[in-house]
Amino acid sequence: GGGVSSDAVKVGVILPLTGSEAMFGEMEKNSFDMAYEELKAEGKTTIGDKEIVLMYEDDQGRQDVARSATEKLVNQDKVAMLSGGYSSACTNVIAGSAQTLNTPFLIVTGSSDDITKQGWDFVFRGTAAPASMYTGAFWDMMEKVVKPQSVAIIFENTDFGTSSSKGFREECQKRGINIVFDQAYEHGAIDFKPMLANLRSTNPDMIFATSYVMDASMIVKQMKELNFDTKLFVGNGAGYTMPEFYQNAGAASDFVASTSLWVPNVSWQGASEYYEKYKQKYGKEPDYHGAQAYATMYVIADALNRAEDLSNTGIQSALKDTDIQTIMGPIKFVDWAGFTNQNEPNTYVVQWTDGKLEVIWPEEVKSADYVYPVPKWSER
Amino acid sequence: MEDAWIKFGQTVICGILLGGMYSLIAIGMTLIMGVMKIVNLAHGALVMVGMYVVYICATNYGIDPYIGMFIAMPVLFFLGCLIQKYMINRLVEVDSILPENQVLLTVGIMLVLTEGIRLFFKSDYRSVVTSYSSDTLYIGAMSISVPLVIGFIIAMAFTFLLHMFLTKSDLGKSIRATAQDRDAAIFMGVNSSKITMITFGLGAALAAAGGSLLLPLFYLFPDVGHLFTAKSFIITILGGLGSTWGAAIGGLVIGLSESLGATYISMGYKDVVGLVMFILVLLFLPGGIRSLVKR
Amino acid sequence: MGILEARGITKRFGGLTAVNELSFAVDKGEIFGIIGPNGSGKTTVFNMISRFFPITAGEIYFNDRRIDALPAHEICKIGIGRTFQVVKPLRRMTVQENVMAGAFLRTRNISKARRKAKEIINFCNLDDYRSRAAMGLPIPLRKRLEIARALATEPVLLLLDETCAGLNPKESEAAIDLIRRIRDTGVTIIIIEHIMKVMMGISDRILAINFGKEIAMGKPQEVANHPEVIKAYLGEAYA
Amino acid sequence: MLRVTNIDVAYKDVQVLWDVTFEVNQGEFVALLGANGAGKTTTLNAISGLLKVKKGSIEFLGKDITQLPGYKIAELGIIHVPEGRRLFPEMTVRENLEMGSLFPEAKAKRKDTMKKIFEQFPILEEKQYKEAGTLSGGQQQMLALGRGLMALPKLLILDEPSLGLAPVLVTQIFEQIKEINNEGVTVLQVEQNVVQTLKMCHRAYVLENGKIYTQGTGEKLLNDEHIKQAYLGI
Amino acid sequence: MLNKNTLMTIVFALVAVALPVIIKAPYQQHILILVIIWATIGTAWNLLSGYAGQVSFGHAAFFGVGAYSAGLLTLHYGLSPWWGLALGPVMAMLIALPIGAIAFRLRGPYFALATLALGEIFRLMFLNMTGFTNGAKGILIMPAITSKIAYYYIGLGILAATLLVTYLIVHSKIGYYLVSIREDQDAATSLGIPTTFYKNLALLPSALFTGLAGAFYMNYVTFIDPDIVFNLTDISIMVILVVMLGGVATTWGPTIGAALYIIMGELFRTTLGSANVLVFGVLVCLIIMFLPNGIAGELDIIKRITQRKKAGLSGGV
Ligand SMILES: Nc1ncnc2c1ncn2[C@@H]1O[C@H](COP(=O)(O)OP(=O)(O)OP(=O)(O)O)[C@@H](O)[C@H]1O
Ligand SMILES: Nc1ncnc2c1ncn2[C@@H]1O[C@H](COP(=O)(O)OP(=O)(O)OP(=O)(O)O)[C@@H](O)[C@H]1O
Ligand SMILES: [Mg+2]
Ligand SMILES: [Mg+2]
Repeated sequence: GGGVSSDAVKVGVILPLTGSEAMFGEMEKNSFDMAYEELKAEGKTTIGDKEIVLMYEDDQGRQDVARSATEKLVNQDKVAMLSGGYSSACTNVIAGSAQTLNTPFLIVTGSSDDITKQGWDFVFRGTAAPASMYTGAFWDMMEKVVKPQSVAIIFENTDFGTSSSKGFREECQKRGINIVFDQAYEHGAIDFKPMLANLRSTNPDMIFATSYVMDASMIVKQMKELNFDTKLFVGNGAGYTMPEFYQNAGAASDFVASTSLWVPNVSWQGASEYYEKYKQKYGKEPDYHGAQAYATMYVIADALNRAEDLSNTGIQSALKDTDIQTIMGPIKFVDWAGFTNQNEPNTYVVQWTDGKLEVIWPEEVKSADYVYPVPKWSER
Repeated sequence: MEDAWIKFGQTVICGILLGGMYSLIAIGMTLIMGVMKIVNLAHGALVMVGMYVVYICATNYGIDPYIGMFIAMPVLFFLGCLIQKYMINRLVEVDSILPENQVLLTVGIMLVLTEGIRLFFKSDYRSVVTSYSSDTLYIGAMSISVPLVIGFIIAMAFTFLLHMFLTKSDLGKSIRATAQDRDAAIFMGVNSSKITMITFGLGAALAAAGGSLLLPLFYLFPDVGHLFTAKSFIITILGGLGSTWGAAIGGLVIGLSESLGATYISMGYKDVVGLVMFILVLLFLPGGIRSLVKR
Repeated sequence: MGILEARGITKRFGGLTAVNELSFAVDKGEIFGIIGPNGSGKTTVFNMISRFFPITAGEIYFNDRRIDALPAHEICKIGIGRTFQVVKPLRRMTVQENVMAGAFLRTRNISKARRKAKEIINFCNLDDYRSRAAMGLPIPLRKRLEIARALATEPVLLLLDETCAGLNPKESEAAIDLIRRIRDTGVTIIIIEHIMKVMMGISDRILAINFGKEIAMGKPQEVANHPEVIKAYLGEAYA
Repeated sequence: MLRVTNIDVAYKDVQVLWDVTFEVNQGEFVALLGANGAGKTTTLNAISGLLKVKKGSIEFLGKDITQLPGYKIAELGIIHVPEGRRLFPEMTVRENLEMGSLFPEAKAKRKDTMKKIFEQFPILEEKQYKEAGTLSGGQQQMLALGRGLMALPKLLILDEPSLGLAPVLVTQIFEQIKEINNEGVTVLQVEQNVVQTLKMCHRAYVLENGKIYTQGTGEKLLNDEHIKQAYLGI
Repeated sequence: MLNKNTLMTIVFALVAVALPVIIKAPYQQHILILVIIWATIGTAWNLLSGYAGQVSFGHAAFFGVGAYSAGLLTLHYGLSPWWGLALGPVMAMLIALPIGAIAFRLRGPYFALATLALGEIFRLMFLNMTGFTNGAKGILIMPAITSKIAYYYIGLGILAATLLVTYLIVHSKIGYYLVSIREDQDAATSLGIPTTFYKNLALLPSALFTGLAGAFYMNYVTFIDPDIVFNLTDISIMVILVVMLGGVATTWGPTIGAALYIIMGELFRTTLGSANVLVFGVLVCLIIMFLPNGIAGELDIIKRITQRKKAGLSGGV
C-alpha cells in the first residue's frame, strides 16, 4: 500500500491533460498549482521536514490509461494519496484501484453517484456532488416559485447526463409532475432542431437540460431561431454555467437558468478572490471545475497537516476528520443516504442576464432576483 | 394535424441543410479518398486546423469567417501538399501487403495535428460569433438558419466546381488517371508525385472551406475534427468512390436520415438511423449512389 | 454426348448484348477452339460458363447436369478450371504457393498439396520459378502459372483464355505441346486464342463467333476458309 | 536519336540486364526481340524512366536522360505504350485518349488526332463514352495504342502492340505502325510476332538473358540460323 | 523440426512465463497485462485483416460485446464476471455472423467502411439501451483477484491460445485460402474457393478472440462503458495501428506492435507531460514511413534477402 518516501509527501493527481477533456484537466491543474503556491507561502506545504509534492499524470480521458496512471503512482512512485479524476469513467476506475491498493483518493470532479455508493472507505468526495444531487437548491425553488405541471427532460447520453436526469426524473415522479418529453442525444450534434421541434409540440412548462459545454449553446441558440418560448429553461450545471456558453450563445443565453455547484460571486470566503486571481494569472475565466480543484488542494493540505502519520491509514483518518471551510463552502466527509465519505453539497440556482451569471437561489445568498416566467423571444 | 406537418416540414428542412453541411465537409474527402483512394483519417483534423486559421483571422484581425475562408484554404493547401510530399508519397511508392498502411500514417498525422494545436491553443472551446450567426428565415412556422443555407449553397457550388474540374480539365483528369494507374500516367507525361501532392492539397483546402463555413454556427476545440472524420468517410462511400455528385447526395441522405430519425425515433438514435441507411444503400446499391447518377 | 453444352446462352451488359443466343456442345477429350474478332464475346462465354456473372438467358449443361445457377466456386469443384485473359496471379505468393492454392481443392493435407504442386509445376516447366513471387514473373509466365494453378484443381474441363499471347512462335510451340499433354491426360479443353497457327494446329473443332453469335463451326480448316470468318476475323491476308 | 550505353538494370537484388547497348536513329523502325523474360520490357521501362539503371547511360536527342524522372522523359517526346495496356479503367475511352495529349503541341491538335484515331479504330469512336475497363482485351489494346499516338511522339515505344488482337487487326495495326513510321515518327518495338516484325523493321536487336546477342537488318536476322531455331521454331 | 522459428517461439514462451518473476513491480506487471490484451486483439484482427485482407474498422464491436457479456452477467444475474470469459467469445461470434453476412457482400473500402458503420451502430445501441446495458453509466464491478500475477497468467493463456489457433489456421489449407482471397478474390473463386465461407472462417475466430480479450479486459479494468469499449478511435483504429506497427500478416507482428504501442505510449505519457500524444504521433509517422510493412514485416524481408531461404507462406514469419 501507499508507503511514503523519506523526503517528500507525494500526492498523485490524475487529470485529462490530452484528449477531448483536456480543457478541464488544464483548468484543474492550474487551480491546483495556484492553491499550492498560496499554501506554500503560508508554510502549509511542509510537514515536518517533508515537502508536499504534486505529481500529475495524464489519463487522456481513457479509463485504461487512468488505471495505468494509478498503478504507476501508487506502486512505482509510492504516493501517499491520490486526487484528481475528471470524467466519471476515469474516476470510477481510479477509485476502484485506489480502494484495492488501500490508498486514499480524494475526488475532484467525477460525479457518478455510484462511486461513493460502493462503501469504499479509501475514497472521498468533497467538492463534487453526486450527479443526481446537483438539483438540491433547484427543487426548493421549484416548490416555491416554478410549480410546473409538466416538464421536458433532455440530456446528453453520457454518464453525467444519464445519472443527473435520472435523479431529476425520479424526483418529478415522486412529486407527481408530468414528464411530457424525455430524450437523450449524442453530444457534438450540429443540429438540434428536429428534437426541439418535437419537444415544442409537447408544450412543457419548463425544460430541464443536461448538456456538454457547446451543445448547451447550440440548443439555446436554436431555440431562439425556432422562436420556441418556454416559461423556464434550466440547465443542469456543466455546460450551462461556463463562460464559453455565453461567448457562443450570446443573447440566446439570456434568462437561461442553471443549477450550479459554485459561482464566482457566491458568498463563501475566497471565492471571488480565486476567480480574479485565476483570471489574472491565466488570462481566462475559471468555472466551478477550477474551484473544485482549488478547494481540493486546500482539503489535501489540511488533512496532511493534521495526519498523525503519513501512512495510508493515517491520511485516511485525517481525511475522515476533515471539517474545513473552502471556496466551495464547508467540506466534511460523512456517510449518508447510502453514500460513503461524501460531502453534502451546496447547490445554487443561477441565471444569465446580459452575460452575467447571477445567483438567484437560495434566497439567502442571491445576487439578483430571479426572472420567471422569462419573456417571450418576440418581446425581448 | 397542422402541427404534425410543420414538424415534418421543419425536420426535412433541417435534414437537407444539415446534409449540405455534411456534404461540404465530405467534399475534400471525395477528392482524397474517392478519387485518390487514400483513406485519410486526418481529414477531420484538417478541417479543425482550417477552422483555427479562420478563428485567428477573425479574433486577431477581425476578418469575417467567410473571407477568412480564402486565407484558410491556401494555408491548408500548402499544409496538405507538405503532408503528401514528405509523408504519404513515400508510402505510395512501396509495395505493402495492405495498402491500408497509409491509414496508419494518417492516424499519426491526426495525432500530431490535434495535439500540436492543443499545445498552442490549449483545449479551450472557442467560437466566432458573427452578426449573422443566428440569422433566421421563416416560412410560416418553420425556421431556416441563414448560415446553413449559405453553407448549403456553397457546398453545392463546390460540388459542381469539383465535378467540372475532375471531368473537364486536364489537371483533373490527370488526378484521376494517376489514382487509377500511376505508372501509365507517368508514361503520359504526368508528374504523378506532383499531382498527388496537389490533390491532397486541394482536399485539405476543401476541408478548410468546410470548416470555415461551419465556424460561424458551431464551435472549435482541438478534437472537433473527430466529429467529422467517420461521417465524411461514410458519405464518400455512400456516394460511390470517385463520384462528386454521389457524395453530395450522400450527404443529403445522411442528413435527412438523421433528421427524420431525431424527430420520429429519438435524438439518441439519429446516428444509428444514418448508419443503418448507409448499410442499406450499400447492400442494395453496391457501387453507392454513383451507380445511379454515374458521373 | 458432349461434356459441356450451351443452349441459347445470352449475356447483356446494359444495352449491349455481348453474347446472343449462342449454342454449342463440346465433346469429351477434344480441344475446342473459339475464335472471333475483338469484343465478339469469347471471354464473356468463359465468364458465363465459370459463372463469374449470372447469365441473362439460356442454359448450360456439364455432364448433363445443369450448372448455370451454381455459384462460381462450385463450378470449379465439379471440374471446370479456367485461366484469365487479364491474368490474376496471387501476387505475393510464390509460384509454388499459387499452385498449392489450387491443389487444396482436392486435399486438405499440406504435404500432399505441396507434392502435387511440385508435380504440376514440373509438368508445366515452371521449375525454375518455383519459389519466385508471382508478381515478379513476366506476363507469359504468369499465364503459364494460371494454367498450372487451374490444373491443380484437377479439372475435367479446362478453359484457356489467350494463354499463348505474348509468346514467340518457338515458345508457342512449347505451349501447344503443354496443352496437348494436358489433353492427353484426359482433360477436355476449350481454348481462345488469336494466334491462328496455334488454333489451327491444336483444335479439333473451332467455333467462330461475331457479335456474340455463331458465324462458323467445324474443323479448323473449314472454319478458316469460311468467307465470313475471313471477312470478320482473319482478313484478306489469310484468304 | 536514342542511345543506350552499357546499362545494367536490377529488380531489388536480381539483376536482369547486363551491359545492354543499342541505338535508334531518327526515323528508324527498330525492333527488340527476345525470348520470354529476356528483359525486353525491362529495357523499355528503363528508357522511359520507370526503372532506375544501375550503371550506364541513356541519351535522347543528345541529352542525357538517365536520371530524369519518367514524366520528363515523356515530355521530351518518348511515349511508351506499355505491356498489358495499362489503361485508366474508370475513365471513358475518350478521356483515356485525352490523357494522351497533355503536352501543349499535342493538346493543340487534340481534336484532329482523335479524329484520325477514330478513323483507324472505329470501335473506339463507338465506345468513346464507355469506361475503358469494360472494353474487351483487343479493344483495350487499340485504345492503348491510340492513347500513345495522341501524344504525337517523337519516339514511340511499343511493347507487344499486337498482343491479343484478332489476326485481321494485327495486320492492320502493323500497317498503321509502319505508316506512322513513314510519317517520320521513330519507332522502337518489342514484338513476339517475330516474322512480321522483322519484315517491317529497319533493324533489330536480339536480347538473350539480359544481354544483346546480335543485331542486324530485318532481312539478315530472318535468315539467321540461330534466330530461326530459337524464335521461329523452324 | 526444430527450425529457427520453433526455437524462437520456445524462447518467447519461456521469457513470457518467466517475466513476472523477473519483473516484480506491480506497475510494470500492469503494463505487461495491457500489452497482452492488445496483443490478443491485434493477433485476432490480423487473422481477418492481415491474412485474409478484409480490413476491419469495426473490431470494437467484438471487443465491446465481449466486455459487456462479462459486465452484464454481473449486473443482471450477479454472476462472477469471470463467466464472461465463456460467454463473451460466444456472443462476439454470434454478432459476427450478421456482421459478416452484411459486410462480406462488399469489397475493399466498401467493406472497411461497412464494418466501421456496424461497429458504430453497436456503440450507439449499447449507449442508448440504458435499461439493459446501464447506458453511459457503464458497469462497475469489484475485482475478484488482486494479484497481478494471476491476471498476467490468465491473459498470457488467452494470448497463447490466440497465437496458437491463428498459427494453426494460417499454416493449414485455410491459411493458404485466406491469403489467396487477399491477393485476388476472383482468382480464388476460380480455384473453387468459396470466398464468403472462408472469410467467415477468418472472421469467427477473429471475433471470438477479440471478444475473449474484451471479457478479460472487463475483469481486469473493472469498469466499462460504451464509449470506451466500443470506441472507434481507441479500439478499432488503434488495433490497426498496433498490427501495422508490428507487421501485418506476421505471427509475432501484433505482439511486437502491442508492446511498442503500450510501452512507448506509457513511457511518453509519464515523461513528456501534455506533449506525450504529440510525440507518440510523430513516432507512429516515422515508423510507418521508414518501416512501411511494420517492424516484423520488414525484418521478414531483410531475412529473406540475406538468407535466400525458400519463402514460407508469403507474409508469414
Ligand atoms: N463487365 C462488362 N461491362 C460492360 N460491357 C462488357 C463487360 N465485359 C465485356 N463487355 C463488353 O462485351 C463485349 C464482349 O467482350 P469480351 O471480353 O467477351 O470479348 P472477347 O471476345 O473476349 O474479345 P477479345 O478477343 O478482345 O478478348 C465487348 O464489347 C465488351 O466491351
Ligand atoms: N517486378 C519484378 N520483380 C522481380 N523480377 C522481375 C520483375 N519484373 C520482371 N522481372 C524479371 O526480369 C526478367 C525480365 O523481365 P521482362 O519483363 O523484361 O521480360 P520480357 O523480355 O519483356 O519478357 P516477355 O516477353 O515475357 O514480356 C524476368 O526474368 C522477370 O522475371
Ligand atoms: Mg477476351
Ligand atoms: Mg515483356
